[in-house]
Amino acid sequence: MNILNLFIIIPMLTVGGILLTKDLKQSRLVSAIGMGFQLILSFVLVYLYLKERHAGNTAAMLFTYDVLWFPSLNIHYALGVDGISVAMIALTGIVVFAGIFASWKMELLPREFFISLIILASGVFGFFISLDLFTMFLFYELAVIPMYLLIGIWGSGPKEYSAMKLTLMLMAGSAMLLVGLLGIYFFSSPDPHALTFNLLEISKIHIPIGMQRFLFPFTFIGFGILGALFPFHTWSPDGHASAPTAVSMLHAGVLMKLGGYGAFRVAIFLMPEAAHEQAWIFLILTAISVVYGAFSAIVQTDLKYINAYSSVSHCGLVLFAVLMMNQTAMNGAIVQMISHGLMTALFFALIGMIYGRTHTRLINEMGGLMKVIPFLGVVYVIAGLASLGLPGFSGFVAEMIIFVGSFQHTDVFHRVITIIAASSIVITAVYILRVVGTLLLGPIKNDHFLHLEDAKWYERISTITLVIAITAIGTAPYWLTDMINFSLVPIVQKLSSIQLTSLN
Amino acid sequence: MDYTYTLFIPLIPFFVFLVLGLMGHKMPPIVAGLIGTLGLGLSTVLSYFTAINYFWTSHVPETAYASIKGFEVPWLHLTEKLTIHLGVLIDPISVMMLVVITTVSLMVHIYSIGYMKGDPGFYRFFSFLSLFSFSMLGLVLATNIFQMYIFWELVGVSSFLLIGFYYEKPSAVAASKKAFIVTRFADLGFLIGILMLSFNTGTFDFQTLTDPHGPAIAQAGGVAFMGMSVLTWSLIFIFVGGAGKSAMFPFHIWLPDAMEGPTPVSALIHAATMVVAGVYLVARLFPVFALGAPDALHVVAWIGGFSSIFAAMIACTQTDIKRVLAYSTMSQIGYMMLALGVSGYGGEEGLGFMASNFHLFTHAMFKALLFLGAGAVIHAVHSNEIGDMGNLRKYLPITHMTFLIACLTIAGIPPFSGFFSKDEILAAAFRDNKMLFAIEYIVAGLTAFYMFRLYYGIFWGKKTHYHHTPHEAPKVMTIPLLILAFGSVFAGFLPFHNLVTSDGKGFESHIDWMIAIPSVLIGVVGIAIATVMYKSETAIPDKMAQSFKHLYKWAHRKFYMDEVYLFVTRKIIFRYISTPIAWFDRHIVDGTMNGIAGIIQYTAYSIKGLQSGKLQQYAFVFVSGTVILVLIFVYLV
Amino acid sequence: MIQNIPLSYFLVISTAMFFIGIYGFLTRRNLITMLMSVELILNSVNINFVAFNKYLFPQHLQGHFFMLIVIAVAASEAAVAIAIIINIYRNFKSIDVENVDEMKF
Amino acid sequence: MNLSDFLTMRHEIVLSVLALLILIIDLNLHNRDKHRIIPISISLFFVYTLVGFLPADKSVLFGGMYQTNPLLVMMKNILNVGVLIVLLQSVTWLKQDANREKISEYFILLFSTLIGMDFMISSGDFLMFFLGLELATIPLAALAAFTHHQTKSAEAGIKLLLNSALSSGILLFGISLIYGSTGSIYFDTITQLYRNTPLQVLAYIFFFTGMAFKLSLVPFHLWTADVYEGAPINITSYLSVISKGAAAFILIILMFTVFKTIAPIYNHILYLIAILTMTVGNLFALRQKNMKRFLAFSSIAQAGFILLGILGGNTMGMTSVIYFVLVYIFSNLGAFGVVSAIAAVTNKENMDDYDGLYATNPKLSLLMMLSLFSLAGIPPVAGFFGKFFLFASAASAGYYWLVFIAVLNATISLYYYLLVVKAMFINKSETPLAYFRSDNYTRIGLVLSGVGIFILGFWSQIYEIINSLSYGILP
Repeated sequence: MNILNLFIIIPMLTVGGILLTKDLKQSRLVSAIGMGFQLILSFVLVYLYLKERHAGNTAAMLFTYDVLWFPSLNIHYALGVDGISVAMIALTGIVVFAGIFASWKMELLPREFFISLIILASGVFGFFISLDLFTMFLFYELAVIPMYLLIGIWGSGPKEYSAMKLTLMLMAGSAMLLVGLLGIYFFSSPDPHALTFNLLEISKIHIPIGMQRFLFPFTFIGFGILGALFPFHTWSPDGHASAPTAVSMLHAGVLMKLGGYGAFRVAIFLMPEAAHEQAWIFLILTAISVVYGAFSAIVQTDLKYINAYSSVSHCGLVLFAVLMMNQTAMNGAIVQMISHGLMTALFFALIGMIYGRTHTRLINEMGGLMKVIPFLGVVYVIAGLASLGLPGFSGFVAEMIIFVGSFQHTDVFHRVITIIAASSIVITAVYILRVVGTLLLGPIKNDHFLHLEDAKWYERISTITLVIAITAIGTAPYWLTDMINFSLVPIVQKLSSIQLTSLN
Repeated sequence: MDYTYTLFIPLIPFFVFLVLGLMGHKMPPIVAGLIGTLGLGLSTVLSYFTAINYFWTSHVPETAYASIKGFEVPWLHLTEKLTIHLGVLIDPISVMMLVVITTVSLMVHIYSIGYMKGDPGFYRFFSFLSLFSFSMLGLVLATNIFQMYIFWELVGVSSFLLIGFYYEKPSAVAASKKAFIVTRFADLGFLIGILMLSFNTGTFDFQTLTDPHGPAIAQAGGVAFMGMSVLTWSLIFIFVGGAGKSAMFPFHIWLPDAMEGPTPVSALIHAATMVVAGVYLVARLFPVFALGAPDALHVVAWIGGFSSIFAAMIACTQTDIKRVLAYSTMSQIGYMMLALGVSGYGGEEGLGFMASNFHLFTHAMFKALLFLGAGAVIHAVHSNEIGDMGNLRKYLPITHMTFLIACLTIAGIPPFSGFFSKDEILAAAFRDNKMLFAIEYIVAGLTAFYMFRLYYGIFWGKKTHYHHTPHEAPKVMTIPLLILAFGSVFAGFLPFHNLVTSDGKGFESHIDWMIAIPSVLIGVVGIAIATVMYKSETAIPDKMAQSFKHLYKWAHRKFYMDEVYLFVTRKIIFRYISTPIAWFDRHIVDGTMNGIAGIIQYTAYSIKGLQSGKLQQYAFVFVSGTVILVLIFVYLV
Repeated sequence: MIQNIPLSYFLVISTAMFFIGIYGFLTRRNLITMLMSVELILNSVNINFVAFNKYLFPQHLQGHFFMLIVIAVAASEAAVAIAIIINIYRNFKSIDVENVDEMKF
Repeated sequence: MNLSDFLTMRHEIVLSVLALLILIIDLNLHNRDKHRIIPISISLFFVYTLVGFLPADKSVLFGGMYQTNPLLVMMKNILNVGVLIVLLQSVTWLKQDANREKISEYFILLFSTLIGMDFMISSGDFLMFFLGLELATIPLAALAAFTHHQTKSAEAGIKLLLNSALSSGILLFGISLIYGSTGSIYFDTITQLYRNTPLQVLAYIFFFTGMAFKLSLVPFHLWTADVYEGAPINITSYLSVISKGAAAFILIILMFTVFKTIAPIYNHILYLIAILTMTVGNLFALRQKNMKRFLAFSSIAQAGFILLGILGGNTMGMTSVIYFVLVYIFSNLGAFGVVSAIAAVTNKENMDDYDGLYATNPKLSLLMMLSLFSLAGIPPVAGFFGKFFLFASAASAGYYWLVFIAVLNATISLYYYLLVVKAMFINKSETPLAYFRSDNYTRIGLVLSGVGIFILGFWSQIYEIINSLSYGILP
């Protein structure tokens, strides 16, 4: 049995298990066990992957599994992973695991909640292990749709509006994406009877440049909407603000990464010439995302809005780096995806926990919480410092790789825009410190807060898992970047060979 | 000689930090304090061992001091050429810095056991101190510029944590935020500088960068932008980072506010070690500056010179004793920067370089002493304001003596160490740029004046009435004062010109009396004026303030720099950038999305009349549809 | 005799009937009259079929058969329609088409 | 003509026999035992459905008037399965007192229309086609007016009948012109003789509008909503699913065979009408509160998607259309099944009545949600696959912008489908519909559609079978 299939089967079994449960206690236990398995499995996968690589296996994708599904259309259920997807899977495993613990006290319709959450997770897992664009797209949509219920039922504030907006905007994104994918499919082979959705096979083909020019924006924006590309990001603040804790964690933590991953795996990898031609437009947009998101975050007063805008900024950096199209920057993009996934999940988890205690998310109404809930306070500071790119945490590693990589371009445009994007680190510091200063430090503003309880054991599990992951990447990034680098080589080779031929 | 063990100099504090951070809250405070102090004591011992070893024991006389990589591991592979390493670089300046940092840090640790006694955050304080020590040691030992940047940021955050140590005090929180953000802004410059430098030279490594025949300096030529080469620009950007950390104009505004932190912290971070990181950075890259981009070095010199006189003027008017010391620090660091800026490379030419480091060394001693002394005073009278003090020499004899020594040292009175180092700086400035020399000469006088204004204000004056009688600090606090006083007195006799030079080779240096005597004189004049004005309470200060009303007011308000910054941040960034962007996002971008939905809804409602329920209308539409199709076909065929 | 009448005459007639039928369907208010208009349309079709068959393709009888079937279908259609119209009359007390607009928008 | 020829016509013959049999049984039953017809008819129809799956060969009867081949048989089978589910779902409604005496009428009329559709699908000339079309339409009008004490029902009947009479008049006029210009009513002959002369183009338009009426394409759709709303709910689901599916089948067959020479011209029209249909259908569906009317407009929008497959013009196009209809039958019947189950018990069919349904009737709500997701084209349910293949076939012909517009429309449709989901799952209600158990027929019907929604997508075999039988315009 191929290990990758387990990533689909375990969530299914978990969902089945939850269906048999009766109440919150049982369903959360089943979910925790199921997702705990999934987490372990993710790390087993990392281990097996590294072992295989050490054994000298240099295939682009490992653990491939291929079943012909729709023979007439040559649609396969094709799985396979490389270093990049392995890393993303590990991220997903961690965030989902933490998310389950963050929703330990989900009183309202717990079974339905956990089922939706796990369906969402399985969509994400499926997306990352897919090699076939069709299955990839299927999983992509599968991941998006439970979102509506998760926000609509278990959310807060204007949840119905936010849920609808989020779902519709993401679906509009997948509309564009679908056009792009179909276009790629019909030009995936000169022989009309040998069309394929398989990523690796398409990557060997040269899609006609005229078609690329047409399809690239569709594909890129399609993925970009999920990756919060300016100006299509507005679903994100509302959606995140309304979503329940675990959903925000999963959504910002892993679902938004589908955008960056897809933009890079599909849009740029398969249509490199168009990517080279049009990169400047999207670079400008992403640079705007980066700076604009950060500036917007400065004046927000709702914790979730702050974090949502910060996600816009950070995810903008992912797309930004992807568009730089050199090995280092792309590596940085992936590290940034992982790093941001962990950080933002941690943030949302903490916000949920704080909100559960203070019943407000407005920073102006809070203050001095460090004194009463020191554990959460300290972890919040850690998350903040990670987010503003402090060495020792993953954010620094990611940002530095991105900036150094982006700066390796010889032309002025790329370098100037890199500097503009880099300036976001200052703005990030401003809003992070503003939050930390107002929320945690200073005198206690409200007497009700004097009797708050510090984190419970399940909350500690949730946060500590994430903190460990963040610091692990931050202090020892070498193994991660190496793993990613190895898999980037063929991709970058393709990109650079295109560059050379187009010059000739 | 194998220097791998130097790895432990930063690592020991790091482990102490982890231990205290994770388990400190379960320990009795004194245990936490002892663990911290002992850990740092170990580092200190190792540092001294290294210094003796490096400078004397294993050094072959008459040869240049080598730059040795004691240890290095790759940490992050970036591009084919660029890899970030973590390691330990042993060379004269880093060894000197080791000594400075561990000495001052150890003193501060010991002192804090007394000073922080009874504070609920005792263990936290020591863990932060350890974190800082780790970061700072990592910074000075960095083998490459990126490692330096990494620790640079860590230093920044530990400074942030320590300034905001009293986190329930809004002013402390604000100050820590300000310090972090201002230095962060400067760090952006540093980062851009690193990006440019590494892109053009293909290396982060200090040894390669500073090699006079290496790629960085060899490729220095060529004009890139505004008449300066890429190398110059990248160095200027890097210097921006240094200026931020070292509180050079215009990034200095965080330093006075940073005095909100506990006084030992001010002594350690904001006087002796972290704030000189900028100086250290320029010194570290000095060959590149001097040989590759003299223009950048001019910038360094002028910024340093301006900052020193600017800060000195403000220091004359401040009434908070820690703020006076803070401005004094800024002024002295200006000195060091200036010294670097006027220096050349190699041998006698490198006098400024040597002087700068010399002054860094002595300044660390006497400024830490001043701060710790001030801490003892504050500990005794529970106030920072000069107006609340007076006549304390009776109550605090040891503090008084050591403080006086420190004041004399900073005023440049022989034979105290400040005299020697300052004299070298003036000599270097005189050689290179008379204008800067003149400025520094005036600053020397101002320094003596404001230090003694402070001294008299605290220890003399008339006021004798206190709520409860001030008492001398406990031994654990006074012993560090005495040790540092010892250092302040005798550090001047160290043969720095043989130890820390721009190219590692020693050179002959002697006191140039033509410069030394006037500088001592102006110091004495400054002291004298202060004595007349402040020894006993007279009306002269007020009259002076009246007669130079505007100048006094401007200086007292720190030349309105805080207001300028407030204007920039509150008004421009918050009100004119962020708020409009947030508004734009909500109403224009999001409004467009909602607008599309709204238009669709509106259309849906406005076309509902089409479905009128009338059978014949349906038939009419049916027939018209057919006709239209026919027309289209007619057009097509 | 019949040879003296050209095909186009029949076609003109049938086309005219077709449009008269449509016009009647669109304008008459009475449901029965509308039904009659439909019969006009169907009859125009019948004329067409027969005329085409006779003039153009006399070797087969397809058009004629078609005409017969159409007549039969029209009859059954009318039967069902009148049944429903009676039903309408019962419910609405009127067979004016204007009144039959309970469901709209 | 021998026995085996009858076997090739088994769908039509068996069904006719069935209808007659029911009539006879009904005559022999006492009034209070009328309800026994229900199990008898349904089990007979079930057997018939199974019989339909027996392998069939290609053959031609009546000198070309009737033709059959595996593809056509499969289309009929698809319709049969749909009808079976409709029958199962209508049991609760039939058992109501008002309908007690008319049970056999219901089955007979329904079977007649199905016979008509089968003939229409199997037709080899326009005469048979016309006969089948009318046989499929006229009893439907009677069915729409089934509840004769309700004004709405009568109104639906007359609207359906008069509109269809008009449209078949126009269609017939078109056929007469085709006959006049080619001299034949046989598809095979016409295919060879079609030359795109202006008269033939005109004839084609007249013919197309008639079909567009059946398929309720904009602007020939206006009757749809009113009839759907007024007709009894199970008739509505029959109309929206079976009738429309049959129309789609025959349309694509004729487009790909008889009218294939005209394809380069009519593709422009189809392009336009596809956009119009999807958009207008969606815009009207957006603000509907009545579930039947809501589903009516949504099914108009769905018809627009079918045109995408026709536009594709190749094997994939036909496959995707047939596959989509199959999926659409299950999805729509899922939705209609829930609506009818609720309406039959509580007599409520407004969206507001569904508020808080999940709390009381979770299974119905889930099925409804899945059906709606399937209609919207959301994985993992079958609708996703159906839509995807349709889009793929349109894209294969290069209509990328059309695909884009179509997917955007699918997004808009998701909006209103989600409104229902929102009502059921999110909205709170003071007085939610009480919990009820549907009878076993309905439950089987619902389960069948639910299972279909899930299986059809993942079970690629179905798609492959359809694909192996389909053909495109190009030789």
